[in-house]
Amino acid sequence: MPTTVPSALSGADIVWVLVSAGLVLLMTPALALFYGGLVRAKNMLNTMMMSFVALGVSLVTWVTVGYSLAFGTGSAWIGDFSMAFLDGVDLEARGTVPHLLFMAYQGTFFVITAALISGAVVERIRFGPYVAFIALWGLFVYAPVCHWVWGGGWIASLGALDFAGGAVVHVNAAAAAWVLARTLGPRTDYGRLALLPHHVPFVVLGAGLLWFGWFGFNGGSALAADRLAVLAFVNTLLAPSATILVWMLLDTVRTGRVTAVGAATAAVVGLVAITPAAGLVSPVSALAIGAIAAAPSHFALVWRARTRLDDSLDVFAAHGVGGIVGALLVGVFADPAWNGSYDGLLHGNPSQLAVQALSIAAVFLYSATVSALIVFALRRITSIRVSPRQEAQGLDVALHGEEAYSDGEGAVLVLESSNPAPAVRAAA
Amino acid sequence: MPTTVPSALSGADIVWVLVSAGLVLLMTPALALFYGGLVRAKNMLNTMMMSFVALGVSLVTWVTVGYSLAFGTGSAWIGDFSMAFLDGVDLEARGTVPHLLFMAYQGTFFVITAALISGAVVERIRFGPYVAFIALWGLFVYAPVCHWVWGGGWIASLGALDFAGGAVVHVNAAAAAWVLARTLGPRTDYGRLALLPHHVPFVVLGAGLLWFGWFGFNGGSALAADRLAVLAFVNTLLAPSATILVWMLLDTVRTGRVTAVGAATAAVVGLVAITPAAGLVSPVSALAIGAIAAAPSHFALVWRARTRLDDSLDVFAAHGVGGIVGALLVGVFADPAWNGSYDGLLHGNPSQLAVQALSIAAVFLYSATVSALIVFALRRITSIRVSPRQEAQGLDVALHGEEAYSDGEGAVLVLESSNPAPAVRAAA
Amino acid sequence: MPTTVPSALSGADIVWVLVSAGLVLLMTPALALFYGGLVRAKNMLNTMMMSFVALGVSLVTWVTVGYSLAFGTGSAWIGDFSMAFLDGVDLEARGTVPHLLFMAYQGTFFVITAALISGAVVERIRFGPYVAFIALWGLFVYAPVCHWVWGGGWIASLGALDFAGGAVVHVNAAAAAWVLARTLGPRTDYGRLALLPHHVPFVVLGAGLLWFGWFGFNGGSALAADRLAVLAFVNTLLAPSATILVWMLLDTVRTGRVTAVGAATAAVVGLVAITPAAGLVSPVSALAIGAIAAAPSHFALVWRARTRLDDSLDVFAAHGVGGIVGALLVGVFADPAWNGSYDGLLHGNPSQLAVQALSIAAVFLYSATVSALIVFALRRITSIRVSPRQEAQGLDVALHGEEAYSDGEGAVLVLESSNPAPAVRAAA
Amino acid sequence: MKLVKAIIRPEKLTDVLFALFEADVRGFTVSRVRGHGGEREAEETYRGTTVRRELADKVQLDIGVSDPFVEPTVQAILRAARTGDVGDGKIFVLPVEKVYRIRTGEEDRAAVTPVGTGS
Amino acid sequence: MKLVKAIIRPEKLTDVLFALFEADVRGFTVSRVRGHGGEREAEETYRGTTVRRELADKVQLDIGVSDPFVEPTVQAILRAARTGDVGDGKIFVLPVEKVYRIRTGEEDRAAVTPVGTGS
Amino acid sequence: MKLVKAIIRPEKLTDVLFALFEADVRGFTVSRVRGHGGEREAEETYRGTTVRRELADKVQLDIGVSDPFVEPTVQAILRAARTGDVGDGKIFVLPVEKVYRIRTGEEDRAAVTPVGTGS
Ligand SMILES: Nc1ncnc2c1ncn2[C@@H]1O[C@H](COP(=O)(O)OP(=O)(O)O)[C@@H](O)[C@H]1O
Ligand SMILES: Nc1ncnc2c1ncn2[C@@H]1O[C@H](COP(=O)(O)OP(=O)(O)O)[C@@H](O)[C@H]1O
Ligand SMILES: Nc1ncnc2c1ncn2[C@@H]1O[C@H](COP(=O)(O)OP(=O)(O)O)[C@@H](O)[C@H]1O
Repeated sequence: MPTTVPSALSGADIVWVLVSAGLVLLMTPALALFYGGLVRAKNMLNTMMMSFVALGVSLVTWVTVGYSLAFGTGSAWIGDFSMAFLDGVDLEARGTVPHLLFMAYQGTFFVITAALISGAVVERIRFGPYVAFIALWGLFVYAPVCHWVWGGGWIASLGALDFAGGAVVHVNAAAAAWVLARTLGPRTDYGRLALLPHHVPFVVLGAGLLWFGWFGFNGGSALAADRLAVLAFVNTLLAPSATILVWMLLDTVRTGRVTAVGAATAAVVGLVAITPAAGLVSPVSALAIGAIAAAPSHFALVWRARTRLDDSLDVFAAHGVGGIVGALLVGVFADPAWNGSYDGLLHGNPSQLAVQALSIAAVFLYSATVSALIVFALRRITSIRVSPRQEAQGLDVALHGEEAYSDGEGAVLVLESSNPAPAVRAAA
Repeated sequence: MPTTVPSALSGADIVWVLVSAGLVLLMTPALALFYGGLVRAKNMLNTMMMSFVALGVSLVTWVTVGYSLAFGTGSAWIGDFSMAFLDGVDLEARGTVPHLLFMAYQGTFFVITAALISGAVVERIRFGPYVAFIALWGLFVYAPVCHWVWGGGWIASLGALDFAGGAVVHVNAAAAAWVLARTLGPRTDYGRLALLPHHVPFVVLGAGLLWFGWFGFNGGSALAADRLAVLAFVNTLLAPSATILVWMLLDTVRTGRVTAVGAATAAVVGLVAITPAAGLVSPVSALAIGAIAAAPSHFALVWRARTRLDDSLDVFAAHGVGGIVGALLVGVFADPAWNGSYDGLLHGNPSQLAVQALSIAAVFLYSATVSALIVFALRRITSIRVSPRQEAQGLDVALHGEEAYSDGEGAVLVLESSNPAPAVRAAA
Repeated sequence: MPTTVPSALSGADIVWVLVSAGLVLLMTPALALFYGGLVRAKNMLNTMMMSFVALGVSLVTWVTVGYSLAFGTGSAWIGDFSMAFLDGVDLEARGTVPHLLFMAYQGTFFVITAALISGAVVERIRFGPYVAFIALWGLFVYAPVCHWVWGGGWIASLGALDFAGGAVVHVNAAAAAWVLARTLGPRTDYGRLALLPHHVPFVVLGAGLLWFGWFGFNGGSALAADRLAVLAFVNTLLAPSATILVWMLLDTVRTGRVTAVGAATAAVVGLVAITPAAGLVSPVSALAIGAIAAAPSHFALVWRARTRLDDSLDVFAAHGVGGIVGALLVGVFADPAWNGSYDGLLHGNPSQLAVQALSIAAVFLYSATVSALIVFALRRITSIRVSPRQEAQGLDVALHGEEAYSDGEGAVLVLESSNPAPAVRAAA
Repeated sequence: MKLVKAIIRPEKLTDVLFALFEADVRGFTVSRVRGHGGEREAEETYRGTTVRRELADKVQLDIGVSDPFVEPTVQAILRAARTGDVGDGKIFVLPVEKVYRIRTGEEDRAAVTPVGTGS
Repeated sequence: MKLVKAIIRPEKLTDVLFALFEADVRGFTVSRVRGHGGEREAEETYRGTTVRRELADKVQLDIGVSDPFVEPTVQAILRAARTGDVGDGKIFVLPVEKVYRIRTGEEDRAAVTPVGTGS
Repeated sequence: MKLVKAIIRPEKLTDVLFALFEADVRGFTVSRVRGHGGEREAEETYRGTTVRRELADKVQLDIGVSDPFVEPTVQAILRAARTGDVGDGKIFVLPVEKVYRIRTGEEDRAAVTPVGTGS
């Protein structure tokens, strides 16, 4: 994300950031669909709700103190409370768009990052503790990490490059996901029964909508309707396309067949990998990054499924590995001919790669450690896992009292009026 | 909606209104999904079609005479026919965007408003009479009311505030919905059997797409890519988030559980409530409006289900109550520090609240009365309700000759060629 | 598409083309949904993948040589390799937007055009040969045809009008579809059993998303945020609305009922028909074109179903007939009062109609011929059709080893570790 | 022991459930089926394709009952599932040789007596 | 009275329907089931998980017939449902003690005779 | 010949499949059903509507076996499907008069012997 900001509002820049904020918001329902399609039908709504709830909880957290902690001046480690409750966040220019819009755009990142974590713990976590976790995680992990990288903190000072959130969003969420999956333990039948995606068309549609939204995620991170935005946008178009191709090849070599879940996963991996690099590398390098990123995530995913680590929807393999690969490769491919200033290994600056590695490691370690602390704190208060009976019944009915797909058969109306209703007779 | 309009075209403003018009158009299929998920599978397509058909019928009505009746100079009560068939609606500036674009943008509002009504009468209304109703309602109710509020009519003169359609869209549609539900009577098994949503994931996805589209609905109502658009956009992001939080709380208190249908409904209620206020209040007030709006709609919805009023998808509770709450609260929270001119109760102008109440009452009464007249007229010509047998069979098969989800089993091809086909043998 | 291009970048134009490129990209997953809903459940994923794969294969083909062949200077017949691997495609202005953005925007057209073809051959084509076909077709058919019409080739020199791709996209794809369907032959049970859409809500949602995306397809083809974009956008709003109305009427006359599949199909036909005309005719003419286009496609579709030509999802009737009607009508309705320069029959230039007819015929013949050559070449190498057993089993399981909707019952985990697993016992 | 297999209209399921509860029948298994019989068939149209639905949605109940319960069960269903229009469905009574309750291994009469209820 | 229960391939359902109509059998109930038998099993892969499908999609017909109709019904199905490949399915003939038509309360033979048809 | 009809919990299906394979039972048909019995019922809320689910998801197996196989089959299911909580399900054993293998027309015992396996 660029740091030099001229001082007057620009209509075109406003439109682009407005559109981008809308697009990033759409990513959260899209993720709900993508994740939901991958679980069993009896856990569909719970899985969707774990994304959707972030639209309530995380947004409110963000405007109350999150934004201020992330972007307040503060120290090299964290912002401050100067903008709590949007104090001073008004319609005046921050760069070429109103400060309020900048805050909102960043807020949509906060929402989707929290939602990403849920993929690791579907089908077994209690809803309340999950909500508490993402709220606390937002404040104690996302806000400081965001400050480090984009809020003028120590990682920014080191010169680490993270265009739209390879470290802040993906590695950060993946570390939390990994810790949460470890702590919760695998699903009861994990590794014994086949736990299959119940609705692959939703997975494909979800991937399509995520891609569409990602144009706002990466393209909008230019915060202006300029060449940088175009570069970021086009790279976001090209990288996943290369990832899909290579992934299909790997699928074919491994099983002899191209799969739809694989292609949808590949699109997401390619999008993750290009995120830190979108506005910093040439389009041809974007293709290269997309192509290179396929293999590590592919094998991480296959390997993970043979372990006891039930990171159920492979948040770590997709977002962690993909994010790390992308964040490292930006240190290789960053090209001043395209981004105007930053150079990577191939352009004579090998030290950038070290800085990238350091920033990834720092984010990963910090996120994993604090996530673990939050989980342990929550565990002292309450149980964070559903009972085996609830798990067998499905979380939709057990936790939400709803079914995703109901034909209404055998459902008897419970009348709460004084009416001498059938429901009463039934109890007889 | 602002009334002062400079006279030259602006590229940025054009883009924003183009994008917004596209987003509002998307709301109609999104509503089809949201409503469709809430009915039983056997009525899915009929429910979707009641929204989708507005894209045909209402748009054509709008360009032929609707737009002219709403925005033609006319009187304080209604426009005129001067722009019928788009006469004089050209590419010259109306404000900073071409007149044609303004017409189209307003047309997308006309479509979605008509579609909203259908939620009250799903699973039992005949399709032809429904289409006739929304066509007539568009001309005799929407067009004049729109003229009153946005076309320079008497409510505008009173100084009532309705940024993006609290009265024009939501209260207006809800009044018609209420009348239609009353007149049609409840579904045969209403209050006796459980009539459950058949596809909650569609409800959640529909809500997500509606939210996305609503950025165009509220943000675009600034008709320019300016501070006002940013304010309206951000308020549209924040209000529903507060509504979701409060709604989840109410759900938990009432049933001990957070529901997905509830969260999706809450998002819509929050969006409805912020609609009249979007560009007029501060972001913190938007949060407040969102939070406050949750309770009335929540309880209206719970209470309604115990009555004999089968407003099946709670158009009144969501859009009527939500719209009224929002339209009143704009009279409380309107803040000249943010909108530049209009002040509400909290900013020293208690009379605004009275004006708001008056405008709501007028729109509600007018819409309810004329809707009733239209229904009675239609009833004289034809029956507007399907037969009990068709209702039992499901409207998809009965009215449209289609099934939403078919596995093709037991479906025998009817060949219309001279071919001595199995179909013929089957009849033997 | 306009050819006069001023030479500096414009922020507003950049935003509009960015947004449009995103919208067109979304059309491919939308098409996957639309097509997927129309096939049987056992072929859902294969059908979706035939669209989705174009996002991998076609995009990569485009950036490697496709773009250069289409838009390189070359001759009247084809471009050249001067921009292969995006050589020289940079962030400098091409018109008022960066060259790179123009390339990407055109790339999204390339993707969706390839995907369109798949509708003719669903439920029976092998996946590998299909992918090979669209890759080769892109290079040998789309690239030259695009060059002829938009790249300064011979059809452009003739003065043929094709605003956003009536000939380049729709007629072109339909010719290939027709050839492919003929060569492959009908599905085994075609004409004997009922092969019904398994998920009509996806068809309706798909149509809604396609419409939304089409605003970028037609509106973005102005390549600027100007009056032309507004005209193209509004015409894209109005034409399908008229088509839906007329189609519903035809449905009612023919079967006594309005159908959801019909309405969704009508929307697509209207969009196809307005594509070549979007920025060239008045809004009232757009309504006329939409209305006129309904009948030919409607009857083509009904008639086709009685023949042995198993163009399964009626690519020819919708895109071929719709595209031809639209491309001819632009020769009738083109109006210099709206588009600034081009006139059709009704504005005193009957020769335009002849030019239009010639361009359609040329594109159709060329595409059909070369498509046939490609198919024959592929057939010499391999079989392009699945076995009858695979067809009965469904292509999802047979070709991709996946099920679209799985409840996991009876699926036994195959463990690849050394674990003495149940899977082993099962084999005993 | 007998197995009473009833095929009824889906919209009558709730009524039949209550009738069974009133007849003190509290164990049964339900499935969605489709039936062909004397009902007038619906025609459907999908684009150019017209089809005739030979099957109508029905619900099937399988009820294992001890002999004295057969008659009350059948009567309860006959009463609750009837609309009088063609398509109301059928009841079949099949002989059963043995019944087990999986949870306890109990057999026959004991196996179909719901927990905590004297039937 | 007998209940003929046939398990067949889904893609053969239409053929079987016609065969039944030709054999003057006009009442039956159909359900989707899945079967395990001698068929070669498909493998599926979802990300890192590989599974073997032990069940193949089948369709089950339940046909209540009076005794003279048993043989023609069975023959009709045997003829129409056969492909010759493993997985064609099975037919079971079960004894039935009683049949009722819900609409009229008619019993046994009368209960399975379709409306307006002399079978 | 007998038809063993077992109603079990969905999450126990895989275990039951393996138990059947071990008992050398390799032909059966499975369907999704819903059952009412002694289980505590879940309440659900959709907006203002509260409902009680009277039916719980179950899976039904239909297994045609020759007489000597009845007991092992029943025992295999009893063992593999038990959790001990209310809701484990039931097994019914029904008499069968005739069995046909559609592919070959073979009857009875031969009809239920899987291809290439001596059972
Ligand atoms: N002989 C039969 N065997 C099995 N099921 C039957 C038979 N006859 C009818 N049914 C079932 O009963 C349903 C109603 O039968 P139908 O003949 O339409 O009406 P009615 O029983 O009122 O005369 C059918 O849809 C089918 O499911
Ligand atoms: N013993 C059995 N009991 C119940 N159903 C059976 C039995 N054996 C086979 N089936 C059903 O018949 C289907 C076909 O059986 P299979 O053994 O695969 O082929 P075939 O009958 O051609 O030898 C199975 O999928 C299953 O549904
Ligand atoms: N009499 C019966 N006839 C048919 N199915 C039954 C009968 N009783 C129970 N079932 C089936 O068995 C399932 C479990 O029965 P239930 O009484 O809940 O538990 P348990 O068998 O452990 O006492 C039910 O859900 C239902 O599907």
